[in-house]
Amino acid sequence: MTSRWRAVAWGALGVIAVVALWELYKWAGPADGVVIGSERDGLRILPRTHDRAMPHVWVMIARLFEATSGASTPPLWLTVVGGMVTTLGIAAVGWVIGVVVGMLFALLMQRWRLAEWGLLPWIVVSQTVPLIAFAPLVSRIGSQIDRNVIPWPDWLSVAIIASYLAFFPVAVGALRGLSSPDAIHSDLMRSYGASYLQTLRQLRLPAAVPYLLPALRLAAANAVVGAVVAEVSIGMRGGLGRMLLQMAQSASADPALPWAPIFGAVVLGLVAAGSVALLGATLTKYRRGEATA
Amino acid sequence: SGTTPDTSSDSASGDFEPITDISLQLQWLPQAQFAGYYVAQEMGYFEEEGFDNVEIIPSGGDIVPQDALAAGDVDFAIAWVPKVLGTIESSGVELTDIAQVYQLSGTTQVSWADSGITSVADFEDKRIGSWGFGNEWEIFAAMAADDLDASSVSVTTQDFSMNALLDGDVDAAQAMTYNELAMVLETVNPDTGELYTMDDLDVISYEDTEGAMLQDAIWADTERLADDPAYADASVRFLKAIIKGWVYARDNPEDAASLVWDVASNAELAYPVGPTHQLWQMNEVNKLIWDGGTFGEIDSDSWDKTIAGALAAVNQDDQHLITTDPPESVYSTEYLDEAIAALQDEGVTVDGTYTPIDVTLTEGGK
Amino acid sequence: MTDSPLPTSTPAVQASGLERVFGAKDSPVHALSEINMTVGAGEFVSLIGPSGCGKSTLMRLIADLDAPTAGTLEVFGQTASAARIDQDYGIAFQQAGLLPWRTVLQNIALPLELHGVAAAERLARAKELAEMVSLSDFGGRYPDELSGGMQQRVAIARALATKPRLLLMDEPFGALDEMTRERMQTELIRIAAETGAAVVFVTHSIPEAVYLSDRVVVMSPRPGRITDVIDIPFGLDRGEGLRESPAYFERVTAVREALHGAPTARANER
Amino acid sequence: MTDSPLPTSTPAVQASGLERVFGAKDSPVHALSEINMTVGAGEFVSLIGPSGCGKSTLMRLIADLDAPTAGTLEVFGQTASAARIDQDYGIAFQQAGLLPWRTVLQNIALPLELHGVAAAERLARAKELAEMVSLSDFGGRYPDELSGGMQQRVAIARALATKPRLLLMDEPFGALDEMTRERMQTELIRIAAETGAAVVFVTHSIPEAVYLSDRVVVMSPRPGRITDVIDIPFGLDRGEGLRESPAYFERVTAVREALHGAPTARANER
Amino acid sequence: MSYVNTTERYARVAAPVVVGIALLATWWVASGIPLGRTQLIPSPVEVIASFAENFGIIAEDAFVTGGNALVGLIAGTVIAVTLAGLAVWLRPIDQMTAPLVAAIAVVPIVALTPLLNTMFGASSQFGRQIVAGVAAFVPVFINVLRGLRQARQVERDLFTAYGASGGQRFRKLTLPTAMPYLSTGIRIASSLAVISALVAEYFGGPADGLGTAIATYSKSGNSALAFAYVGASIIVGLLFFFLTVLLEQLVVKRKPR
Ligand SMILES: Nc1ncnc2c1ncn2[C@@H]1O[C@H](COP(=O)(O)OP(=O)(O)OP(=O)(O)O)[C@@H](O)[C@H]1O
Ligand SMILES: Nc1ncnc2c1ncn2[C@@H]1O[C@H](COP(=O)(O)OP(=O)(O)OP(=O)(O)O)[C@@H](O)[C@H]1O
Ligand SMILES: Cc1ncc(C[n+]2csc(CCO)c2C)c(N)n1
Ligand SMILES: [Mg+2]
Ligand SMILES: [Mg+2]
Repeated sequence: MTSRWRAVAWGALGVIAVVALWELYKWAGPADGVVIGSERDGLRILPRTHDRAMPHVWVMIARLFEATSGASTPPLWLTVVGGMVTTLGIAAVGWVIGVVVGMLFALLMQRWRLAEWGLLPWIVVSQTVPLIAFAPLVSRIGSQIDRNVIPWPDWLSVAIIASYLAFFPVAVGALRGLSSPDAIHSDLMRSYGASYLQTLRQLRLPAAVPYLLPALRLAAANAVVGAVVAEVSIGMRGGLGRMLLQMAQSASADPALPWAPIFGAVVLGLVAAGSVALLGATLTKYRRGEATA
Repeated sequence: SGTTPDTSSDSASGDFEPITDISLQLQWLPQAQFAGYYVAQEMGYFEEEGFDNVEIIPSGGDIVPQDALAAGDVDFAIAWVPKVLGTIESSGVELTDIAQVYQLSGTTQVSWADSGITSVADFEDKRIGSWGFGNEWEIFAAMAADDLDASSVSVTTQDFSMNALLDGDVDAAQAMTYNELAMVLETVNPDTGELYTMDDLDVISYEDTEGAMLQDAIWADTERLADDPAYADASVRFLKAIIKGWVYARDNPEDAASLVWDVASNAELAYPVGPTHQLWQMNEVNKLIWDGGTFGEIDSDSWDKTIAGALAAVNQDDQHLITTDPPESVYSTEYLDEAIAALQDEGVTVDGTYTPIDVTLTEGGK
Repeated sequence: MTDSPLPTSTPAVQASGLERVFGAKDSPVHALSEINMTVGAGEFVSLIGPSGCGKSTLMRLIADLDAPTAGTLEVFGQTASAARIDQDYGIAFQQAGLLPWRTVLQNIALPLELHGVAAAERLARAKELAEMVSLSDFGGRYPDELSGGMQQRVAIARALATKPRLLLMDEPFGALDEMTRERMQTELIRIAAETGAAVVFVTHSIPEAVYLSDRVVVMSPRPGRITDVIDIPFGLDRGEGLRESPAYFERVTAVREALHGAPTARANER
Repeated sequence: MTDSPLPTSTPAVQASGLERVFGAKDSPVHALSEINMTVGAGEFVSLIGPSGCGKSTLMRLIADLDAPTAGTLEVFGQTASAARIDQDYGIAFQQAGLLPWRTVLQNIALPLELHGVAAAERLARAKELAEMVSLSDFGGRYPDELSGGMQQRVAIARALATKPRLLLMDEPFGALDEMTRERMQTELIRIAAETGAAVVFVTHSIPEAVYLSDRVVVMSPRPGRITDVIDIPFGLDRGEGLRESPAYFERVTAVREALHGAPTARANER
Repeated sequence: MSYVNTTERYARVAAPVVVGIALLATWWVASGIPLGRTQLIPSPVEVIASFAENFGIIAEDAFVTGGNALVGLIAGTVIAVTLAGLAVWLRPIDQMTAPLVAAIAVVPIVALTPLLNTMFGASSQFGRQIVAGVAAFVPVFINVLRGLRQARQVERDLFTAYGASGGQRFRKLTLPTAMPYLSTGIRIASSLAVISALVAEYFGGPADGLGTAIATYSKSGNSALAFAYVGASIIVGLLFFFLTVLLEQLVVKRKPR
């Protein structure tokens, strides 16, 4: 218990150290940064320190409590939280889709090696396709469906794109997890004449839990990143991604503003990954193997 | 199941159900650049023309208006002419410019007063900022006219702030008179503690170069115009409504700017640039629209210049914007003429000039 | 688990001309060849032989975890596959192979659960078995809370859950230290006697084979064959004292010699 | 490795009143208590006792991998720490603990490398040792290409690399099957005799302890104490035949009884 | 000894090829689907033609993006290894970096590009290289940190028994043990670095590189060219992936245990 508090204290110190480093460098460093070579074409190895490049930390924090766009608009933090809630919701849907799809792929690949050989390389390739390239495709298909088949809200497109990043770690992690039981366990199940589903339910799924949890956590972080980037690239309103883009517009005159959604994104990612970690806490029974294995 | 328009459309033979719900795709965020459309919506001009629902869809550069229109996602789109020309040539769709809202180009290239960049010829070997995404063609067209090719400058993609200019990362930044130019003027000069002024800057306006191209126009689906009398009818009514909106914005710039700002800041999570900035923008935009001619009319000189520029421009990847003339269908005055005629019958004046007002910018445009 | 009243004279295992060849046609591995063997009902038979001689392979054939390439195999007069589906045998391996997320009782009850036995009945039977392997107090514990010997006892209880008439054990005590191992051997003899099950027991340990079995089957590798069968005439009289008796040492020596293939002493040979 | 010419009469290990208590003051675990023990130079001593009796702890104290909480310990007349730095001992554990990215020869040469022995000399010595453990043909192989028994032989060669006068071995054959184990035992006896090193050997196996040792130290747990020391009078005469001789069985029985704490036969006890 | 028979070896190659053909067929069919007045996606033929026609400039842009990714990958790896080394050496550093790494791991790093461009200059590639570096840092750091802790008790005891110095222990035990983890980390980082460098181009900086081109041409209706660039970015990503796999096989002989 005390060691946990100590870890928290050191962790807090780490955050404080970064803040201190920021302010210290801002104070000591040259306004135009440190450039190797000519001022014009050289390589700037240390950043500029003026207020537009590196606002004071307290300015960034104070900005959170000022009106978002002046006048009677809500305080910035509230706006950011609004965006976070929207994006978190979408990311959660994307996560669920990604987990389901990833699990289906993993089950397929675990059951038939031919499926593994055929699919796995393409699953790896899929992650080298730049998200932004096909994000507009998804939204265009979405609006087509919306017009001709069933209502298809913008956020669903974003969720689908987010799931594209989320499914990957699940597919790979679950495949490893489902194949993780020792031959002896599979032999046992066979000796009991257990069916595929029984083996899955009693052996493979529980055994996959220690592999699945980190994969699900990674999937959560990926879903958030995917949702944010997808919002940017398909122009969905209301979420953090769009907010990042729009607030960057004001960076010249209001440099603290664009940092707010960045902080929001960090917190959002931590919340998402943390929720999955919490989920893991309910499955401790299935993680007993980890210690002994 | 719509209400009958209270101005009967004479173009229609009446054998169609009038369209009551339409959507308009903008090419940027809600701001005074699009004041006419928001005024039309807020002042009830769309309803007067028989529309129950008009959805105005902003973009952030993320939605490409002409693509949305071609895909059938929206009924009308605002887009710059050269961008649409490019799309028409490379994808083969047909879109029609039914009203050339902006008569003049608002694009400028802004540099610091001491840097000696006062004409396009001075671009050589300089770092030139541009947003890319199709906004760069005026630059390359202007350069082509000065016999500079894209490899003679280094092009930097600007983000949505003017930091690249402020920090000297580019020698000349692309800026719209109505938006990014103001962003600079809303920033405090650390040397003086005051806002930057026009004296600090050299501004090259593309309108003064061979590169000038036509900008915000209203685009409609060509085939649909031809095949669907209801759509053609709606186009005319739509033009009538937005002309009324722009006329209002011309005559009441302050009201229009604050109306846009209200819409933008009430629209869910829109974080608009500030009210003073909107007023500046309204003022500048009016200058581009009302240059003395009739609203929305396509000036053939400007059009030809646009086409010539588009044919001449070559980008940093050696790609041309277009290589042949666009099809005939690329613009039509039919619907605008009809709308204007109808409006004139109603006593609306759709030509004239704008008397600029004085706008004093504040820090951050607040 | 089967209710069909077979005559007790039906042998538990009856193998004839059994053969198992692994791998491709061009480079076959003859794991087993010409195996003829009968294990009577209630009989305790050990398989002993050097590593790779096919002990596990033979065990897996009997359990229908693998199929022979030639020969016939009957388990209680049925095919091996039918016997497996009928749960005629229970099986245990060198590693206990307990599911770490199940408690001791849940692990013991696993085969019953898979065969749809009602929860209450399952629990009762699991408790009874835990009692039998002296683990009544540990029913709610998880495998990682048990020592290796205790885990192995759970595995044996699990193998007995369906009241099989045949126990297949592949080096079940291989991972245990010698002292625990001796205790487990004693316990196994008791359990086998109590349940009346036939046992096929794979081991590397000569003393273990001698101590436990009615018959020791000695195998040699490449291809795996049965080279000798040695009867152990101790019957049910196998207390701790047996381990220190001359008769026991004599049988140990006999098996050792059968295994090493030469009856000569090898003192001072290097 | 030390050049100081000590009289051969200096015992390899001399422990008196050795104690090791683990854990906090409020819940101490007495792993070892009152250990008095002497291992003469060149002597082969086995430690045997049930799991948790402190065999490994004692071994770790001698190796200076852990420090006693009371008592004194001398290794060749020096402190354990000085002996470790001097490389007076070689050590081997139950897991071979070979570095998977090093070949057999590189693994054997590791301790030499760490002590700055020149590459050529290292290689020569490693080859010689590989020869000694009959692995000359495998010098360039990686550990995962070897069987368990071969790996263990590499570990023993490595323990011998610095020509230590004391070998510490903690269940080095625990993970091997019985037949490989017997072969390794024979080999160890030969090597110990060849190098003249004293050996402290931890095992669970009674036959192993008897077969190998000059003396068997029997321990009991909680707190770990020495309960008995049994002399094994076979000297250097330990061929394979020994395993089948009555004298051998007699010693096995003696150790068994010392271990089980009671000299009575336990036939038919449950 | 492997029991791989020839049928299996063929199946291993054939299966992905068959799936690839199926994907190509799907693409072909999808390119025939109209989307309003346009097609949903350009057909494979158009894309390949466009790729061939513009190969020169595509390769140039691929070098820019690939170069940024490479710089980022190397820098991120070096920093990650150094920091992980410090973290295993000094526990407080481990605990201090934990929340920071957790934050970096979840933040959509590409969104930082505009801020980085302001800090380091919009006309240099540095912002993109930092983005690629940070993206690469995370998996390398996490894996190496784990790897540096994988030396087993026996091995550590052995080194103590040999009286090995701290430096010897690190060089001959801790580091080699961590190598397979390092290469796993780099393998994951490689494609991440490419994709991050590429996406960062969307957010400003010099107007070259694959990402800028994808954006430009997909927004000007020239989707065949845009997809040709997408193809190029997949190739660069795979190239990085396979290069790291190759590196792994050269440097690391053993698998993680
Ligand atoms: N699936 C398989 N494919 C190919 N060869 C196999 C397979 N399983 C076993 N073998 C080979 O068959 C022979 C017998 O193996 P088996 O496991 O039955 O030996 P064992 O007597 O149980 O050995 P151990 O005492 O080491 O457990 C060995 O040569 C082994 O390599
Ligand atoms: N680091 C430690 N901290 C606390 N207790 C320990 C530690 N190491 C050993 N012990 C305890 O000391 C006792 C002796 O352990 P040790 O490992 O020496 O036994 P052993 O005789 O080697 O057992 P085994 O035969 O299982 O190897 C055990 O009760 C063990 O739990
Ligand atoms: C991605 C992207 N970046 C910049 C623009 C530029 N732009 C087009 S219209 C307009 C008006 C001023 O706000 C501006 C800046 C764009 N369209 N898309
Ligand atoms: Mg076996
Ligand atoms: Mg021990």
